[in-house]
Amino acid sequence: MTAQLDRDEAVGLLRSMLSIRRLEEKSAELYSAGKIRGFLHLYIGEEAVAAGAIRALTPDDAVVATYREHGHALVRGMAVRAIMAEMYGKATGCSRGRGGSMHLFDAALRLYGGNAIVGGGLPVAVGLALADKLQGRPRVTACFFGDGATAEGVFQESLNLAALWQLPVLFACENNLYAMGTALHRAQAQTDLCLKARAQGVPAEAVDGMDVLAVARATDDAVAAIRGGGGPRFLEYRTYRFRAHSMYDPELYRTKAEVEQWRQRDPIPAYSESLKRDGLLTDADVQRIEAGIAAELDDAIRFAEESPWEPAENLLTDVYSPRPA
Amino acid sequence: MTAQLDRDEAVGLLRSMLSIRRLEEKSAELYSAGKIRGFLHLYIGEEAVAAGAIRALTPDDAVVATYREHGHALVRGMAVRAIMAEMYGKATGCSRGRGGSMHLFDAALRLYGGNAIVGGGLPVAVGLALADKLQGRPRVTACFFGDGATAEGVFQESLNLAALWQLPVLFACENNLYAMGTALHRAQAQTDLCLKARAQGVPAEAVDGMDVLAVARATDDAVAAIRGGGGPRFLEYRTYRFRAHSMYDPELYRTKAEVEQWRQRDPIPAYSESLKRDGLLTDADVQRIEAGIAAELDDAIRFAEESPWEPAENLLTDVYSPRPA
Amino acid sequence: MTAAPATRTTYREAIRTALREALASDPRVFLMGEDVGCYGGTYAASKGLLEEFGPERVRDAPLSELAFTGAGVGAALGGMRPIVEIMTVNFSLLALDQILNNAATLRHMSGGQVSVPLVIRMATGAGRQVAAQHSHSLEGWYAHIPGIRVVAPATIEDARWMLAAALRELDPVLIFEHATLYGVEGDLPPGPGRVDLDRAAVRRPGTEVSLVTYGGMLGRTLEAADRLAGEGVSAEVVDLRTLRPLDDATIMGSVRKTHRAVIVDEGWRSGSLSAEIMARVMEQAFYELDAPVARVCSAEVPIPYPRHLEEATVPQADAIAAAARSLVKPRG
Amino acid sequence: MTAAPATRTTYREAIRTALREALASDPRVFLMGEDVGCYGGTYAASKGLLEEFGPERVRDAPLSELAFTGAGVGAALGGMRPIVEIMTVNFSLLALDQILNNAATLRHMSGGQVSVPLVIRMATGAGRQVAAQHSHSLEGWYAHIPGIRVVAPATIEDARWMLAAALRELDPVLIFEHATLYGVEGDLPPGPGRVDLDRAAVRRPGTEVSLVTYGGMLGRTLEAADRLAGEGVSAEVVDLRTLRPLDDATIMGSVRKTHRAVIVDEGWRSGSLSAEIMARVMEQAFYELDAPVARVCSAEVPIPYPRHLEEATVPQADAIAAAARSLVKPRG
Ligand SMILES: Cc1ncc(C[n+]2csc(CCOP(=O)(O)OP(=O)(O)O)c2C)c(N)n1
Ligand SMILES: Cc1ncc(C[n+]2csc(CCOP(=O)(O)OP(=O)(O)O)c2C)c(N)n1
Ligand SMILES: [Mg+2]
Ligand SMILES: [Mg+2]
Repeated sequence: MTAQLDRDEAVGLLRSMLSIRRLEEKSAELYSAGKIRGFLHLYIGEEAVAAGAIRALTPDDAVVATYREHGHALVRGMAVRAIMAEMYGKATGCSRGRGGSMHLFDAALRLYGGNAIVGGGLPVAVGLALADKLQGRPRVTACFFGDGATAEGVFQESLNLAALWQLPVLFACENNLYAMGTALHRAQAQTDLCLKARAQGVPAEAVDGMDVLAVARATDDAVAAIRGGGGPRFLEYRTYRFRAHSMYDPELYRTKAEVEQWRQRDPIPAYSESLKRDGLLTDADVQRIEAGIAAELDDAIRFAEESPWEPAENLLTDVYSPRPA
Repeated sequence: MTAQLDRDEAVGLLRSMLSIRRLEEKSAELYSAGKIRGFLHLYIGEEAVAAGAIRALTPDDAVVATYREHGHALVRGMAVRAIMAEMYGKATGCSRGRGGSMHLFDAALRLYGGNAIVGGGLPVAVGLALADKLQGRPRVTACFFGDGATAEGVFQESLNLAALWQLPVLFACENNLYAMGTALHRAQAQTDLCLKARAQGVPAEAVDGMDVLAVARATDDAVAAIRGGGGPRFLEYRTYRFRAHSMYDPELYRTKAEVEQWRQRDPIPAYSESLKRDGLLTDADVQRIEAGIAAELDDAIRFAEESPWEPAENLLTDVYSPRPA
Repeated sequence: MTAAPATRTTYREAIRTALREALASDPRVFLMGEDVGCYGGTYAASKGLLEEFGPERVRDAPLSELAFTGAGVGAALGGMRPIVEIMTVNFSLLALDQILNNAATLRHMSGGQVSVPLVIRMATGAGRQVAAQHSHSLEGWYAHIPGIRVVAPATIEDARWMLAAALRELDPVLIFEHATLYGVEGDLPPGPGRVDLDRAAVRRPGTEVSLVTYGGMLGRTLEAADRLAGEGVSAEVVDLRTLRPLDDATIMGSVRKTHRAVIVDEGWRSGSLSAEIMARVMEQAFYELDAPVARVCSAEVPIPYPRHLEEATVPQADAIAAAARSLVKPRG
Repeated sequence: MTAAPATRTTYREAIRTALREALASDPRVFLMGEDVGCYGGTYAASKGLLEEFGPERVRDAPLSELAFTGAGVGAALGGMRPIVEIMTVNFSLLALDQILNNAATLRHMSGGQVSVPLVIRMATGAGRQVAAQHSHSLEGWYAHIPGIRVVAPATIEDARWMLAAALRELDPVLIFEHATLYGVEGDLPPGPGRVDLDRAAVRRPGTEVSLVTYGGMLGRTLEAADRLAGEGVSAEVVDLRTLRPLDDATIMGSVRKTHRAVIVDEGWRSGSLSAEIMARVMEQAFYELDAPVARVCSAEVPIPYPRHLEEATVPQADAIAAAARSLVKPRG
């Protein structure tokens, strides 16, 4: 498949994954330092999914994500400054600091959150797609959610609506095998998630979520089918989170050995090696990319540090819209 | 299959179906006369399901039903008097008149309603079965609901819980092809309901709900499997309601011809003829059964007419339980 | 404008006319809910609209209150003006997560980037003997949620015009239609009518006691005022119209005039909207009061089926008049 | 009883002890909810209980709030004494249909034939910077529902003993644990402690103004009372403990003594429980009041993430003291 990507695209995937990884590693540090607070959910280990999937979308398409969405925002094109300032809670953040880590919004990027109710984004994505269909716009809405969300009733309801009305939704399930501390097989009797999608009339496929090219290929195909008017698609990206669920989680529910095993399949080094093997990447390239990312991060942190807080007098602004004239 | 039933049982099925039919025909009249009020949902056309299915249960088992549950209450053993008085709203009704047609309860019969929230009974049935499992009682809980309920998220959630925890629940889906005015194929992209059950790990089978013997056979098998510790089962009874959804429904959503076609498959005359062919029933038997039912109904109506209302001073009784000592 | 004659119509027909007008005048508007199309609407409010506007714009939804309400949120984000119909307020609990955690919240939480111009209509209230899972009055709950507006058309005129006003808002508006009102007949003054969602209305002026109510209780509150008039007690009847935000100015204006008030609210007494109104009168007009504000609410009980018990549960004209009387002419 | 020494413990540990005791002493009791087992409980309240009691009785549930709450209703009908845990009050909206339409209703609607001895615990409230979908205080809504009881343990003692009292009830009891309290340390007097779910408690006696509060706001209300004492104002602090039914006698007893009251409620101001309390004071003690009852509540806004905005949203000791002061020493 690297054959189908030109060099810039192929290296771009690596850059995306690395940017997410470094952003999140830094975020964890900043959390320990008390700069980022509340809930912080890291995506480390799952980067291939956002990196490989979101590039299949055009700027007109829409993205709905969860509380574990720094990677999605970044790949979608959000500036690191806007993300970092949001995690700091500063007025220059993408959501003016009000949302924090879990609620990254950017209307211009058509990123509709950052939803922290498990499953809460699913029907919203269906509605966004319905709006597109009713207005005859050839857009796709990609909705990201976890394996845990597939147990919520709203998952089935949303897939049914999308299939019944043949709406352009990509249901992008990030199956990292756990919902907080509950392993998928302890949460669901039937663990083949594709069956659940098909039972609602949504064509479904599973893909190796640790392989960024497999992700890209499967997502390209699904998005093409959806954009072609074929109705919704479900993709199960099989992945794993290397870190705790959130910064509070003592990880009592899985063994170090299991985590270690999955770390062997870290999507970044594997892909990086394959690019080198294919002659598309040198060690110098990697250094340059890392340096660029580090500089961007430093800049973003400085920006966040120096940014102002939203004045408390503005607390009630935007509870309601200004009244139309 | 009549071979497996003795004559009494075989004729009993007919009697059950006829009792439901006559009770409901009379209820419709009483509704027009203003004696029964509120919502009244008739089961006419679907009698083979309740008649064939509930006999598979023992008195220790439990039944959870919907607002279309006169038939289930009757077959479960509720006295016509108690049903009729409840529909009148009299203090002698099974729920002291407070519930009316939609909320027939009888703790002694382990009939836990009469639930008028579509899908509302499903998790309750799961919990009843969980209680049995935890207490080591070899009981089965049968939960009746319609095709419409399978679109509600709680359906998937409930089936998953039952399958995950291997609970003794019979999910008894009365697929009469409509949820109010919405045909199944206009409500769901995937109309094979068994697929939805299997996607939650619940073994599923469809059965002709207009054939009381087929219903009885399939339910016997399912209940045996459940009671044997095999976890939940899903049965889709394919049936049809001959009358309007409720007494308000102008039936704009289906043709007279469609209804007429299904009436050709009325479960009662077909079964009655087959019993006669097998020499298990005579015209005189039928007359005797009808007379018995008519007498019981007359008596029940008289009882309901003469019964007192619950005094308004008791309005607040049983909002809370008496405080334990 | 020359005074055109009023039209004789029903509340149901007024809602249907409003829906038809909305669909006809704005291509972004569509109606979505259970049985709004083929069935003609549970209360026949949308009868004929499917034929007129087609299944894309009069969209029958499966039994999935949570998902289709959430789809309304998404469609609103996507530039449409969805009207979601939930059959009955008791079922709306299934959709409450989307209403509170998304519809009401997204604008503020996103720093003002997105808005959710969603209208949700639903039937509320008792009076049809449909018992404890179909009869409650929970609009007071919704009036607690920042980010949404809540209205309750009590008259044919409001049934006719509030929808258009709601569709002009950029934020979610919930419209509560009392289930007993659909069949009510009356005169509809020629339009376009009063269209704001901000002000309460004095439905009957009076001087000695304010009866503050809304929705399904307006009729019997006016009836109580009639009876009181017969006894020489002049009652003013205030119809809140908008339950969130409350129109404090009109409420307090009335209380400052009469110095006494009775709140009539079909919600269960404890924690009903009546409590909020009493709290505000306490805060804003305490020193104007000649007597404590009283309230007539529903008994705190799942509403039973038989007529006599249903009537014993919800406020009746007698009880309203009695409460008013006891403030104006205290015993002893 | 000889006076045993108090134990130093935390709110979290007190809840865990109560859970352990309940599981150990009654085979009908089991705990069910998301991550109560393997994970150890979102707030670590149930840590270790899975190991102690096994997966049948400490039952991890999938993300299915509606179904597992409904299963709690069914298990209660089937003779068990389930304790359902819902992680956070915002998620409880997904389960509200089962709570209102079934748990609260079945007993009355069935003519008293069945009862639902179900305990539901959930975390509520702001203060941990977890933003607009995890921080609200909706216990006031639940206090509106006939057929259930609602309690809010504000102290370590109540955290320790209210669960057992709730399990003795035959009707559903909702227990709201404020998310900021779990880590609070304090002394637990030797048990068995006060176990009723009926009475409010005077946490600090005073004579000039009553501060009425509950749950997560008790701490800062006591702090406000301290400050007021420093200024020579004697404030009485009433902890409601039970939000439904409300203990009118204790509330009115305090108001009749002080003639002034401030209600402190973390709920959004309009339609919060504070309004109901003000309404009741109006109804029952109007002529005792020297000033209108005041309230300090949360701003009506989805709770924002940054600490300064979160603090600006919810009641603070300063604002409580100021409200009390303005009643006791009116300006001008
Ligand atoms: C409705 C709801 N219930 C519970 C939670 C608490 N919670 C937050 S994340 C989470 C696990 C979700 O797992 P999954 O969907 O697999 O996504 P992941 O975190 O693994 O990416 C839970 C239980 C919530 N936010 N919303
Ligand atoms: C949650 C909920 N939504 C809507 C309704 C209104 N309603 C009552 S019955 C019904 C149709 C249900 O259809 P189905 O489950 O197929 O059962 P049937 O009536 O055909 O027996 C609807 C929409 C309800 N009672 N509860
Ligand atoms: Mg997961
Ligand atoms: Mg049906």
